[in-house]
Amino acid sequence: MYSLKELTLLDENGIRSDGRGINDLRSIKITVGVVKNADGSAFIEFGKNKIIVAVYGPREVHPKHMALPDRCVLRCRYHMSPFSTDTRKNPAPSRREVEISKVMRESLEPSLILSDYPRAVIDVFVEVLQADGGSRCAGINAASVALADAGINMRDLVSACAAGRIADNIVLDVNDLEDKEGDADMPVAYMPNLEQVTLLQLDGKLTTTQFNECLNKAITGCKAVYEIQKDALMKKYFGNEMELKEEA
Amino acid sequence: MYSLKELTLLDENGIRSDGRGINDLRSIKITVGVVKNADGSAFIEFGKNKIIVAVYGPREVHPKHMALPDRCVLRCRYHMSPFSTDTRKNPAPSRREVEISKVMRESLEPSLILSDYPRAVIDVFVEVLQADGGSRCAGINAASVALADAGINMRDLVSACAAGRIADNIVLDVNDLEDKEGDADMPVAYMPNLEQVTLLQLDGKLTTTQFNECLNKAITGCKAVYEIQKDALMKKYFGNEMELKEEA
Amino acid sequence: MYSLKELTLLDENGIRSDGRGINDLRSIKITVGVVKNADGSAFIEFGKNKIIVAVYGPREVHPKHMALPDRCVLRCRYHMSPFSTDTRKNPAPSRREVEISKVMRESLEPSLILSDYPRAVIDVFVEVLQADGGSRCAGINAASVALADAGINMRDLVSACAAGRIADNIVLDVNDLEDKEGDADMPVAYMPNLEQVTLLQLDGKLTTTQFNECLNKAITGCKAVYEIQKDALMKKYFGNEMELKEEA
Amino acid sequence: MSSSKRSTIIVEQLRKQQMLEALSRGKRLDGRDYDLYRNLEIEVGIIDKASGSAKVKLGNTEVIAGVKVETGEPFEGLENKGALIMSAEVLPTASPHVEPGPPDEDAIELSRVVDRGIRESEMLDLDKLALIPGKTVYTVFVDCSIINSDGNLLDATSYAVVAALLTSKFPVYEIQEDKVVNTGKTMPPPITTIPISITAVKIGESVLIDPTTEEEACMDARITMTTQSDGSIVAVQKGFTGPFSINQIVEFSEIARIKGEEIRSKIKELNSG
Amino acid sequence: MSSSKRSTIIVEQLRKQQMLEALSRGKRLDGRDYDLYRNLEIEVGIIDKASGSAKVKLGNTEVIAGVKVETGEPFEGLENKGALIMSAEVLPTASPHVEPGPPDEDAIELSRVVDRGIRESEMLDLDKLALIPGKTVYTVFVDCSIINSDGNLLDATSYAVVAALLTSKFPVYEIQEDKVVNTGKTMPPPITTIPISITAVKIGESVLIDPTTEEEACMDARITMTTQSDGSIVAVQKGFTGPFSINQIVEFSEIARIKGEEIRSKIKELNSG
Amino acid sequence: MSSSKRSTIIVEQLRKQQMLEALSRGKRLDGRDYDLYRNLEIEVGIIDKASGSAKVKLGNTEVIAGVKVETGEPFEGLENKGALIMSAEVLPTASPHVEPGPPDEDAIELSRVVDRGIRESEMLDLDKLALIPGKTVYTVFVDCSIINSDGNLLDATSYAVVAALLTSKFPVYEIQEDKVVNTGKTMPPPITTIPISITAVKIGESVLIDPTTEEEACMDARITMTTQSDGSIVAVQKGFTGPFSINQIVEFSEIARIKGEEIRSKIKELNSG
Repeated sequence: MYSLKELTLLDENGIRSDGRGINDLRSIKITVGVVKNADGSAFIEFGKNKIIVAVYGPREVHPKHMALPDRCVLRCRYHMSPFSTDTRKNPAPSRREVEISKVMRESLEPSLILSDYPRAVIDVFVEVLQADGGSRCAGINAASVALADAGINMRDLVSACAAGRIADNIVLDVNDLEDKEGDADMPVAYMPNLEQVTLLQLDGKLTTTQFNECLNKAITGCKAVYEIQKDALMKKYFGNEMELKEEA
Repeated sequence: MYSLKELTLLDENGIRSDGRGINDLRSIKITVGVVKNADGSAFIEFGKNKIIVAVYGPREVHPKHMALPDRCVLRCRYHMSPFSTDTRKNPAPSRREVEISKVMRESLEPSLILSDYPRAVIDVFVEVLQADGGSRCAGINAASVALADAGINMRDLVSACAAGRIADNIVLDVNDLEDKEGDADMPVAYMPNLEQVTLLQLDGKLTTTQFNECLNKAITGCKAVYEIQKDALMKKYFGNEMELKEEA
Repeated sequence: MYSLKELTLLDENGIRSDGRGINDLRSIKITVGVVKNADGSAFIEFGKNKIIVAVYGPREVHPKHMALPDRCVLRCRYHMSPFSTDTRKNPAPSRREVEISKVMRESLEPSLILSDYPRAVIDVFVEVLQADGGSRCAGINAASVALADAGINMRDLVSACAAGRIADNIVLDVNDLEDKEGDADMPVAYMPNLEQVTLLQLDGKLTTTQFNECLNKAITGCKAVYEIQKDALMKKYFGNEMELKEEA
Repeated sequence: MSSSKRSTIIVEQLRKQQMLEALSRGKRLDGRDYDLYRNLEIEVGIIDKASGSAKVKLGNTEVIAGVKVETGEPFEGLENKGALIMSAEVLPTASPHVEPGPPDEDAIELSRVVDRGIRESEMLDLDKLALIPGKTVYTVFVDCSIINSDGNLLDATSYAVVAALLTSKFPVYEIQEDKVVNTGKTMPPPITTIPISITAVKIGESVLIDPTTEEEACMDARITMTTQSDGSIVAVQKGFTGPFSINQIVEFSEIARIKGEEIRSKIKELNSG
Repeated sequence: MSSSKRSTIIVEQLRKQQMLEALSRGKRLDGRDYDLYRNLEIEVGIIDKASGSAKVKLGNTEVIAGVKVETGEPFEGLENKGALIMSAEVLPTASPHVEPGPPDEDAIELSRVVDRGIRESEMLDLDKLALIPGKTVYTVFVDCSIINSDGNLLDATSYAVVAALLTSKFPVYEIQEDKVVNTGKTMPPPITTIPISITAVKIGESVLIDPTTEEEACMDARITMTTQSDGSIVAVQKGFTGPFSINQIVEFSEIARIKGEEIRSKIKELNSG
Repeated sequence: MSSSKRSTIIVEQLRKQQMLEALSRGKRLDGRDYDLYRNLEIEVGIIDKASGSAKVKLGNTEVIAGVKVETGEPFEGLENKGALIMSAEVLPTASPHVEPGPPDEDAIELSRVVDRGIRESEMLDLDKLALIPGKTVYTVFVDCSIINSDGNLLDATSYAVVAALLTSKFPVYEIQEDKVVNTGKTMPPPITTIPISITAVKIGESVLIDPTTEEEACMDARITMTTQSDGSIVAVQKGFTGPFSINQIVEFSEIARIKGEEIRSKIKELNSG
């Protein structure tokens, strides 16, 4: 079985099941400002992940006793549409969704200057329309862009990417099949300018050496994602200027 | 199968499965003031439907933030007792009961002068003890009488009755079997003096011509029900006088 | 089957399935002050029952509108750990747990001087780690001690014990097997100094004579439990003095 | 979580004063003797779609019980017995204080105590309601709806359940080739005894049976005792926050037996009637 | 329990005044004629993991529908028919006023009315979706997510469902030795007709089709009528608290037929395109 | 929906000031070194009715874990493996701040992270716990009750689970004529390794292992790392709202390995003892 697994997930030429090399990201596309009613929003296609994020706020907290006198409350909901997965997902929130909502919120919070909005709340709604491996990373990437689109004061963007292990190889950006059949999956979120890790999880076995390699590879991925996030924001806010430059 | 259905639901003499002709209502009996603690109440037997309605209010709203400064809030609960149906009904409210509660409330609201009771609430509790076809119409009829019994200021009574289609025939007051096996069911609620439709739903196919016929037949039914509603109220409030007149 | 039952539950020498005579209590051990964060607490081993009780309060009520101007609110939760029963118990509260929480609260309330703490609440949390027959009585015994440990003003302790019937015999302190296979089970709680019954339930058949015998036997049991409760409190609060006395 | 109740203290105190003052003269506010039940009306067979049904009026308290008989799996550990499942809902019609929603602790206690009386008396011989041992048995649902509430819901509900069961007609199922088939015939249920609950409240030192809402609002404690046809006691429940002395309990057990027999006679007439 | 809604009365009154003033001049606030739909864009096949999917933009209202086909037990009483199960969630992304949580009465009505149009038209021939009669049938889930809300969710959702079903590819199951096996092949779903819902609101005495959020905030009543390909009416739902006259209903039934045919033509192109 | 927490800001600031001041002198408020665990007591076999059980005291934090072994259906996609199901409840006994009710996001994270350590290390060889492939497998419930809470619930719960599993006795089931039968015998569970979690918090730039409630109240971020017997890392969870630098993570991974081995030795003694 082991050889079969190696064969399927990574061939002798270092080519993965979806044709990528071990250091390749899947294709990523981010569109800013896709939800008309929201204060900020983004749509990300990350491999086969399709995720929409809408941000509402800063706005008044309900119920009021939840407000904080010295800073803004951040709330986050990660939710999967019933049609987003291979077999239909029950629409009620699962324990997995509750945990991901929490780590996602905690990965975004360090990037926000919440003290600028005392007594208010910011809501981040992450809807997974189609799920592939790495939906929490993809969701964080879109959410950070959507928060920027909403004009929230930020210290940095948050960029997220997983790395993992297939047999003895550390690979970048684990897809669905690799997540299920591979040997380890480590989602990481990172603030590239502040050089700080805001999300770190691991499922699966890694030696100490592999752990370090995996962490560094994930961060390389985060940095690559960061460029795409910036481009998406530039395109919305300075789209015309960019085109002019390109023409020039 | 089609001929069998016709045979069962409507025979060659135009007689329906329960012995009625196509323009006949089932037997209807309304008793006013049956729930001692309620501000208004009514019990209706409509065919095999047995429905009790209690009205509480106008009264204070809890929680207070639900109160409206310029008018009264109307709330309505349509609920089926576990023993009301052929197979036992789970007592938790179904999606069907939620929808019927909503359309029932919306069908009653136009008849009430809610601006007379700002910051208050009126609760209408509709309990189906036994369900036959047309329980929502029967419930509306009892509810309107119960609201009158509670002394709420009203523009008109609301009278409800369904019409439907069996093969090529438009029939009045669809029963349980006809609802399930027939070709269309259209419940209608109507304010007879204001000549306004306050409930209109349709399940099943009707040509435009049949639609008009069905609507008109249902309204004829509503008008007949209206007389029974008035009688029931007269009997409670002027019972003695009526008997005197009859004797005279 | 009847003879088999008699044989199992009570042999010809009056010896019960667990080796006790008909008037014997199971072994009982109470430890006071076992939960560090609580205002009062106790751990009881009563036969195979292992129950921990923590008391928090008197403290502020949330939500505030639940506060009473003239006395303290008493709340009680009886809950079984999933591993406490023979087959795993679903952690969601069952209807049985809701009823026991209620009768337990009502059995403790007469012993407390709740008017001494207006606008406050006292919470009694009863966690059954292992359940044997008689867990509600065991829980009451621990709860009353925990309330004393919390320094709540009390009129008396509440002591609880069941009695029951096996064939023609009234037996003290029904265990799990006897509860399931025996003919009657009567849990009783009693304030020994005030001579008042605060819990009385019965499942199973008793003639009037048996009923009186059963009630009296249960109360004898309560009185015996009372001594153990007192000792446990003495040991915590006057432990050194007691040891000194013993040495002396 | 169980929690003690609130109410307006001034009104509560005034009401209680008035009540105690009347009781000190040996009178209940509605003029009844301490051991007198209110007017009891029982109507059966009111729900055609149910296998059995009853409407009970006890004073102004009004309860409907409906029996539905289906087939289902037996309970664990009771593989060769029919399953009896009881529920009670205090409808929001019943009083201005009822909120619609899942049953609260009072409604849960109510249905569990009523259930206990039926179950412990073995009124329904569940051994006769197995079909394929360990796999399929009769499932008997008894659901109660409290329409109007004026005290002593427990006894009114209990009588409704007993009357509905007693007068119900169970479908006859047959086993044909390992499958359970409804024959379309009906049979009387296997009844062995008639359990009757009697409830009293203690106000001060007075013990009053069949309390009204007004009396329950002033009660210190409540007690319910259910006897079966041979006079033995099958279920007891002390309720509310006050205590009873042993004497009060023993005396009440005698009242419960005598009053139980009175009401049992009345209910027995339903079947002969 | 169903309850009528609140809003700030001053703002509500001002908005309605402005709206009525415009309508008195025969104009809607966005300049449309009374019987004109907003721009309708439909994109299909957007969710690879679904058997069918569609995104509908109706003005600024945006809805995604996904079709999942699995096997399961038939519904009781419908043993030889496939099972169709529909749900709709108004996502909290859709507007500042949506709270995450289980569907409220509006969302339940929405999905039930959309469901009714599909079901009563027999768009999907469920008789062709049985596998082992009485035991295993096709279970067709159609789930809708409202992404952005700007009025007339009902029609937008309905069109998304119709487009997703119409363009979906169902897995082909086979029965091998009493077991249901997914062959890995796909087939077009058994479509018989195309139901189209048309919704209008009444403000004062004006009847406007395809209302925006702004118009819905001022509406007195709402009506939805669904017609199928042959022009017959298969589902109607009057909504909100105001009434309609008989005339208004009859006139609207004509509009629903004509407008329905327009939109049906547009949706038919999806399959040929 | 996940939401950030509140607390009284003045108290919070003062507490944090005091904490930082102590840490600036290299001291924790309870006098411990940064990498020192509190006193750890483990008692096993405390619940006779469970297949395995353990009580862990870590300082004043106290947790009980119970193992129940039953048979059931396998999980989808894992047809030939036993099923492991873990839950944790922070009992309302544990602190004045716990409300009874369904688990909140903290309790869900807690049980999921503990679960992940056990599952990813493959401590329990689930391949050996199938019975009838695809139909019946061992179902192993591990339920945890947090009795008293004084910080680092995650490690305390994790140790309780490991100790309870390690010392449990599983029933031996046999397949007799296609049916699963409990033989009444027991066997040791199929254990392959011992996963140990180590948790630290970051306050300012100090990283402290085994935090107390007081320290958690001041933390900027939390990290948990689980190693198995061969020293490899099997699960990581960064928690709370602050970040870590890469260096801090790498340094902590070394601490987690060393401290993990210390605690593993302690837990191994349970089985030989």
